[in-house]
Amino acid sequence: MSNAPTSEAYLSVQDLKVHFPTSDGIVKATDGLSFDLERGKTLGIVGESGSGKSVSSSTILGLHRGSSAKVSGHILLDGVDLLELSNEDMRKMRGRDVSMIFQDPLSAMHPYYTVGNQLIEAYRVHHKVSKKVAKARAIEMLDRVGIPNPDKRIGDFPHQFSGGMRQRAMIAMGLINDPGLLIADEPTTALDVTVQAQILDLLQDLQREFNSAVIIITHDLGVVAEMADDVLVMYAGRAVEYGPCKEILTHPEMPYTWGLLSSVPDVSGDTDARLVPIPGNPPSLLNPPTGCAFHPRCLHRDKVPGDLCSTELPPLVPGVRGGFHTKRCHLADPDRIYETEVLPEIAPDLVDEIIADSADNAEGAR
Amino acid sequence: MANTRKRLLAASAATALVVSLAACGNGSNDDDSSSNADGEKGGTLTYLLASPVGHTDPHRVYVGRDISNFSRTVYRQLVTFPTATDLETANTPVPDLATDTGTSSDGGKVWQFTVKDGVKWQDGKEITCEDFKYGASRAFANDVITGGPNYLLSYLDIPTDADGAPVYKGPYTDKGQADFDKAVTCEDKTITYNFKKAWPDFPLAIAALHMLDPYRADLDKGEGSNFEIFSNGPYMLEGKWEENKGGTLIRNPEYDPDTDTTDNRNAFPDKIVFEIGKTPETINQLLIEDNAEVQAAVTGTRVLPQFIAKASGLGDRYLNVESPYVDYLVPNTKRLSLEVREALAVSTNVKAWITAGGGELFYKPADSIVNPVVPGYQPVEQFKDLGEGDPEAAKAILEEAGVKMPYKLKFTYDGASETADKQSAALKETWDKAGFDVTLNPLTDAYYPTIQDPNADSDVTWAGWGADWPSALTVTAPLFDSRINLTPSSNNQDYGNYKSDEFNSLVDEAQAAGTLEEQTAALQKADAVLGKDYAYVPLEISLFNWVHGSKVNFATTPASNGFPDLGLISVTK
Amino acid sequence: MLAYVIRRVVVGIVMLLAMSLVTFVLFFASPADPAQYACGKNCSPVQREQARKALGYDKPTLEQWTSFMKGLAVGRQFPADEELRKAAPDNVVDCDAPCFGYSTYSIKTVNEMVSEALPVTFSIALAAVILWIFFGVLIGVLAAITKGSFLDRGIVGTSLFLYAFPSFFIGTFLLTYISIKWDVYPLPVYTSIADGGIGAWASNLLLPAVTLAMLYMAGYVRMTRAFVLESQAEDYVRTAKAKGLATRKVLVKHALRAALTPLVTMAGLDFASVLGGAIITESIFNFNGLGKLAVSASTNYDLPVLIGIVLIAGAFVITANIIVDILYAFIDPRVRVG
Amino acid sequence: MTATASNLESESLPDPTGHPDELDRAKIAGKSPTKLAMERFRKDKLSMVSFIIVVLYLVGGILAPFLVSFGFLDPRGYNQDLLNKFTLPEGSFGGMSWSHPLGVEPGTGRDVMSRVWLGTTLSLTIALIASLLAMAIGTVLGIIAGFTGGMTDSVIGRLIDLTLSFPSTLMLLALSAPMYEVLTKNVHVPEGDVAWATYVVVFLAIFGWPPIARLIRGQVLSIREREFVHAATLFGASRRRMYFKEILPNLWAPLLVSFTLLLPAYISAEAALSYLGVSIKPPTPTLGNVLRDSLNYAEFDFVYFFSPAFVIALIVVCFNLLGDGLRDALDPKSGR
Repeated sequence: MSNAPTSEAYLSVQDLKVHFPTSDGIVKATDGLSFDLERGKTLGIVGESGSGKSVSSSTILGLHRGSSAKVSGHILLDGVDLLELSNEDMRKMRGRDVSMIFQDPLSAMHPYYTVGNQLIEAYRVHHKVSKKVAKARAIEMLDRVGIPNPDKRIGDFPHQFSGGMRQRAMIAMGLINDPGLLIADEPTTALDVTVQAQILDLLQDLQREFNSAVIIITHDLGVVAEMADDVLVMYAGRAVEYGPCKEILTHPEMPYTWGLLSSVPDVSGDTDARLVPIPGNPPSLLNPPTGCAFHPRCLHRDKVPGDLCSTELPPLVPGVRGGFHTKRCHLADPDRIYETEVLPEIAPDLVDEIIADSADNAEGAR
Repeated sequence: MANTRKRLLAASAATALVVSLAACGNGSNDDDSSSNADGEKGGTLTYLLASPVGHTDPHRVYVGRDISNFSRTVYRQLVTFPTATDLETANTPVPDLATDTGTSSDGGKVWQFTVKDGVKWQDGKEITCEDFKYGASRAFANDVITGGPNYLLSYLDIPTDADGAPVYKGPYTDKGQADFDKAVTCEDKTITYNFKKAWPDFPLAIAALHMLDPYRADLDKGEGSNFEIFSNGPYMLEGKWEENKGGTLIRNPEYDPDTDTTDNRNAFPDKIVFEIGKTPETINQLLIEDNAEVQAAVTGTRVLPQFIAKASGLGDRYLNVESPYVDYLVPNTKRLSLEVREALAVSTNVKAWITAGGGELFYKPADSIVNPVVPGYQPVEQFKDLGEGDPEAAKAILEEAGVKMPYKLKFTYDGASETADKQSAALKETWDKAGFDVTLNPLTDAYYPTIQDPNADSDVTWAGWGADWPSALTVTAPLFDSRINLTPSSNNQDYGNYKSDEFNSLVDEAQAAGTLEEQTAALQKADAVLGKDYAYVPLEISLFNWVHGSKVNFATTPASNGFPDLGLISVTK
Repeated sequence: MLAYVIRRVVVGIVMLLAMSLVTFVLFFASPADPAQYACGKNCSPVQREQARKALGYDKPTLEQWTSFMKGLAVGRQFPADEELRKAAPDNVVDCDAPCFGYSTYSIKTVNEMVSEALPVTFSIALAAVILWIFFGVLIGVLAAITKGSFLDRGIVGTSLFLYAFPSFFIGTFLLTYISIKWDVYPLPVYTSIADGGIGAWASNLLLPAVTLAMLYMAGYVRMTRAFVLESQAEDYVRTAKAKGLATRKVLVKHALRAALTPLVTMAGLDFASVLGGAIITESIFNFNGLGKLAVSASTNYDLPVLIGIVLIAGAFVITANIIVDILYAFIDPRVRVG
Repeated sequence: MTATASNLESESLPDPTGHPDELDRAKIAGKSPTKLAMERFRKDKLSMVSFIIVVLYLVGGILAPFLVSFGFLDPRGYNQDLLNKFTLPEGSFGGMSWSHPLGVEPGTGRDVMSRVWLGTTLSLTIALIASLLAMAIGTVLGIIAGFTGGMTDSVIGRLIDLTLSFPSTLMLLALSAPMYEVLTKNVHVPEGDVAWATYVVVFLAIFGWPPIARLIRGQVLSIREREFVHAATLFGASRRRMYFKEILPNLWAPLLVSFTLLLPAYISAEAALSYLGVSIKPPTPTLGNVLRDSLNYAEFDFVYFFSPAFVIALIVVCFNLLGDGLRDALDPKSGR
C-alpha cells in the first residue's frame, strides 16, 4: 500500500536545486526537491503557477541546458545521474528514455509540419530506420491513441485536429519511443472536461501497457486523484507535502494543500460545499518570504506559537499519521484542524467518512 | 529643341586653342600636337563619355565634341578646318569632299562647290551632288530633324509663309519642293547654294558644322536615323549605336585616303570604342589612376575640380587647354535699372567665382562675351578688370541711384553641381556687401525654359556661349538681338530682355557688310554698346583639363574644339 | 482559396486605379506647365501648343487619365491629337498596350524606356535582396544564438552603424576606394546576361547590390534576431528539444522555419519597393535603371516618364502585396486552410 | 506571433531558456509602469549613452543658430586664402586648425565644423517637424480608424495601402518642381530655404504616416476593449473626450518609441533627398547637402569626406538605440 522510497526506484530526484541568476538576484525556481518514482507508477506534482513544478520537470529532461540556470543535486534515472551526462548523451536520452507532453498541444506542435512529420521525426531521432518504417510506426501509434483513420490523418496539420485529438497525437509522439519515464505537463488543462477524462483514461491505459513511470504535473487535484499513486505538493520551489495519493487527499497536513483542496469544485455536486480560494498571490521566487514561504497567505499561522512561521523554514518531516507522508509545516496538530475547521467548510458530507477512514489508516500504519 | 548648354559647346572649329603649358610646369608637350603624324597604326582606342551623345545623325549633331569626333572618323564635309594649332591656319577651311573651298558670286549670295571624284560611301557608292542637296533639305524638316543648326532656314533663298517660316517643309513632305530645287541646284558634280542675303563666311560655317553634309535619300529614316551612322570617312560603325552604351568604329574599306587631301584623318587606331556609362567622377579617377582598362583611353569629360591637384601632377598624361567658351551673367534689364546693373557688375567677384570653380587651372577671367580666339575680339571697357569686385564702389553707385537698400536680388543659376552652388554663393558674398540682398535660386529642372520665360522674376541669370564659327556674328547677335529673340512667350537666348535699337542696327550693319573687316568693325561697336548698357557681365573663359591613358599619344586642336582630336590620336603598344 | 485570390486581385486593381488617378491629379494640379517642359528650349508658342496637343495636355486631367487608362488597356497613338496625326501620318507613333505614354523629350515611348531600364533595376534589386536576406539572416541567427554575448552586441552594433551611414556615402566609398583607387574589385558596369553571361552579370552587380543591401540588412539582422529569439521561446521548439533533436536541427528545422516566414514575406515587399534605394545606388554607379531614369526624367520634368515609373513602381508594390499574401497562405498551413 | 500571448497565459514558470519576466512582474508589482520603465531604462547602459548623445545633439542643435549670430560659427564666410592653387585646403587633414577644427571646405574655404553643426540643426529640425507631423496625422487617423471601425476604418485602411504603394523617394523627387511652384506661387511660402524645407517636411510626412496609423489603430483596438473605456462610455463621455482623454494617454509609449525610430529614418531620408538635390540648397547647410559636396572629396580630403557622414551615422545610431531601449523598457516583452 505505501510507496516508501526504495533504492530500486526508476527515477530518483535528490535535493534538486534550479536557480536562475538574474540582474535582480537569484531566482530559486526549485530549491531542494527530492522524490522517487518506480516504473508503472504515477507521481502527481501539484502547485500553483510559479511553484517550480514545470521547471523541475524540464530539468529532468535537461531542457535547462544552454540557459543560465544553475542546477545542483542528483537526478538518477535507472541509476544514471542525468545531471552528469554530456549534452549529447542527454540529448540521446530525451524522447527515448524520458519524454514529455505539454499543456497546450496547439502551441506545442509545430504549426508548419504535419502531425505525421513530427511523429516520424520523433521516432527517427532515436531509430535508424527508413521514413517508411517510421511512418508505419507513427500510424500505429496514432491508432493506439485512438485517432480514427490514422493513415489519413497523419498528413494533417496540427490545426486541423481537434483539441483532444491533438493531445492524443502529442501523447503518441511522447510514447513513440517507448520511454521509461513520461512527464505530462498539465496534459488536460487546455481541454474540454469531457475530453479531459478520455485523455486521462488513455494515459492510464498506456502506462499500463508500456509500464512507464509517469510524472503528471497539474494544479488540478481532481486529475491527481484519478491518476496518481503519489502526490507531491510544491510551493515556492519546495515540496511542502509529499505522500501517497490517497493519504494526501484524505489527510492533508499542510494549510497550502488544504487551500488547494478547497478550491476544487466538488464533482459529486455537494451543494453545501464552498469554493474557498487561497488568499493573496503566489510569492516572488526572487525574494521569497522568510520562514515558511506560505506564511503570508496562511490562515492558520496564528495557531503556531510565536513568529516561528515567519522566521524559520519548517523542515520536511513525516506527518502525524506516520508512514510515507511528509510535510513542511509548523502546525502541531494539522489533522485536527483539518477535520474540525477546514473539512466542514469545504465538504461537509465527507467529514465523517474521512474521519473514519483516517482512523483506519492510522491504525494500519501503526 | 536643342539645349543651349549643348549649343554653346558646339563652338566653332575656329576657336583657337592655346595649348597652354600646364601651369605646374610639366611642359612635356613640346612636340606640336598638330605634327603628331608619326603615330603608330593599330590598336584599340577607347573614348569615354559620361553622358549619352544626343544624336549621331550628321544634321542633328550640334555639340562641339561630337562635331569634331565625327568629322575625324565618319562624316567628311565639303570643306573642313585643318588640325593646325596656329590660329590663322586653324581658322582657314581646306577642301575635303569638295575640290576647293568654294566660289562665291553675287556679293556672297551664291556659293558653288564641286564634289571630288572617287569619294565613296561605306557601301561603295559614289558620293553625288544629289546627296549633298538631299542633306541640305533635311534641315527644313525642323519637326523631324531637330537639334541641329538651322541657319539654312533663314539664309537659303526660299519664300516664307505667313508665319515667316520657309514654305519648304523638308524632304518628308512635298510642300515647297520646287522652291527648294531652285535654291539648291546640282549640275553634274557641282552644287550651287542660292541665299537671300550675303553669307561671306559661309565656308567657315560649313567647315564648323555638319549642316551641309551629304546624306543618302535611300537610307533616310527621318527620326529613326537619329542613331544611324552611314560613313564616308576612314571608320564605320560596327553593329549599332546604342544610346546608353555607345558604339564601336572599325575601318571603312571603301575609304580611299588618296581622296583626302587634309591631314585630318590619320586614323591610327584600328578600332575606336565609344563607351558611355561611367560618371564623370569615375572617368576622372580611372584615368588618373591609369587602371589597366583605361590605359588606351581618352575622354570627352574634363577633369573635375576635386581631381585637379592629382591630375595636374601626371606629367605628359595631363593637358590644360583654353576653350572657346565664355561664361557670363545676364542682368534682367526689365527689372534692373542701368545703375543697379552697373553696381552689380562692379561688385562681381570674378576671382572668388573662379576659385570656387576650381581655380586658375579651370578659368581665366574674361573681359568680353566674345572669346579672344574669335576674330574681332576686343576687351570691353567696363569689364576690363572686374577682379575681386569693388563692393564699396558699387554701394556708392546704388546710393547715388537712390534705390532702396538692401536691394533684393534673385540670382538664378544652373544648380546641377556642387561647384555651381559654391561659385554662386561666392558672388552672393560680395554682392551682399555692396548693398544687395541676394537670393540664390539654383535650378536643376529645365534651367533654360525657366530663364527664357519673359515674365521670370529672376534678376540675374548665369549663361555660357561659344561661337558657332569664327565670327562674332555668331556670338552677340544671337544673344542680344531683340528682334530674333524676344517673343511674347520666350526670350530665347536674350535671357535679360535686352532691347536696344542701337545694338540692333549695328547687327544689321554687320550682316550687310560685304567684307569680313567691315563686319568685324560693326560687331566691335555692338559689343561696346552691350558693355555700356551692362547687358551682360563676362565671368571667365573655361580652360579644359584633360587626362588620358598612358598608352595614348594625345592631341587636341582648335579644330577639335579643345576636345581630343581623333584625327591625330594613336595608341601605343 | 480561389475566392480569396480573386478578391485580393480585384482590390489590387481598384487600388491601382486609385493610385493612377491620384498621380494624375498630383502632377497636373501644379502650376508648372508640362507642355513647356515637353517642348523644351527655343519653344515658340506655336510649338508649345503643338506639344500640348501632341501629349494631350490640352485636355482636362480626368480626360487625360481616361485616355491613359485606355492606352494601358488597348494601346494608343501619339500625337494624342487626331488632327496632328492626320497632318503628319509618318510621325505617328504606335504605342501598344499596355501603353504608359510617350516622351517627347526622349522621342520614345515610355514602354521602350522602361523596358530598357527595368532589367537593370531588377538585377540590382535581386542581387541585393539575395545578399541582404542571406547575410541578414545568417548574422541575425548568429546574434540570436549568441544572445547577450560580445559577438551578439558587436554584430548588432556593426550592422546598425553600417545602416546609419548614408548609402550614397557607402556607395561612393566602395566605388572610389575598392574599385578605383585600390583597384581590388573591377569597376561595375552593368552587363546583361545576354552580353556577358551570368558570371559577368553577377560580378558587376556586386558593389551596387552591397550598397543597396546595406540599407536593408541591419533591419533584417535585427528582425531575424528578434524572431529567432521569439520562436526559440515557442512551445513547439521546446517540444522539438524534448524529442531529443540535435541543437542545430531544432534551430534550423523548427525555430528558423517559423521565424523566417515573416522575413520572407517582408523581403518580398521590400523587393517590390526597392526603387527608392535603387535611385541612389544607380546614380552612384551610373547604372541605367529605373532609378536613374527617374532622376533624369525628374530633372527634365519629363512627365510621361515620371508618371509611367510611378505607376509601374506602384503596380509592383500592389502586386507584391497580393503575391505575398497568397504566398503566405502557402507557407503557413494555418492560413492555407483556414 | 502567438508567443507573447501564450507566455502571458502560461501557467508554468518561465521557460528556463527564456527571460523570467513573470518573476520580474511579481517583484515589481508595487510600482507605476512609468517608474518601472524609467528604472529599467536607466540600467541599460547602451541606451543611456545613446540618450546622452541625443541630448547633446539636441542642445548643440538649439545652440547653433545663436553661435552663428555671435560669430562663433561661420558657415557661410569664404576663406579662399586658406586654399592652395588647386583650391584644396592648405595643410594636412583638410586644413585642420584651431580656428577650423574640422578643416575648411575645398573651393570656398568655408568652415566645415560650422557647416556641419548648423547643418545638423537644420536637418534635425526638418526631421523633427516631419516626424511630428507624420505622427500627428498617423495618430489622428489611427485613433479614428480604430475607434470608429466599420466603413471609416476600411476607408482609412485603404488610404494607408494606397499611400504605401507610392514609391516615396521617387514621388518626392518627381514632385519637387511642381510642388515647389505650388508652395511659392499659390501658398506663398517664401522662396528658397523655407519653401524647400516646407516641401520636404510636408511630403515626408504625407508619405510617412501610414505605419504610425497602423500601429495606433492596433493599439486602439486593444485599448478600446478594456474596462476603463467601457466605463467612460457608460458615463456618457463624448467621442472627443474619449479620443483625447481616455485613449491618447494610453498611446504615449508606442508613440514615443515610434518617434525615436521615425526621426532617424527622416534624418537619413533628408540626407538622401539632399543628395538627389531635393532639400534646402547650399549655401545654407544641411547634413545632406554638406555630405553631397564632401563626397566629391572622398579621395582628397578624407576629414571632409568623413565628417558629415559620421555625424549623420552617429545620430541615426543613437536614436535607433534609444528607440530600442525605450521599447524594451516600456514593453519588455516586445521584440527582443
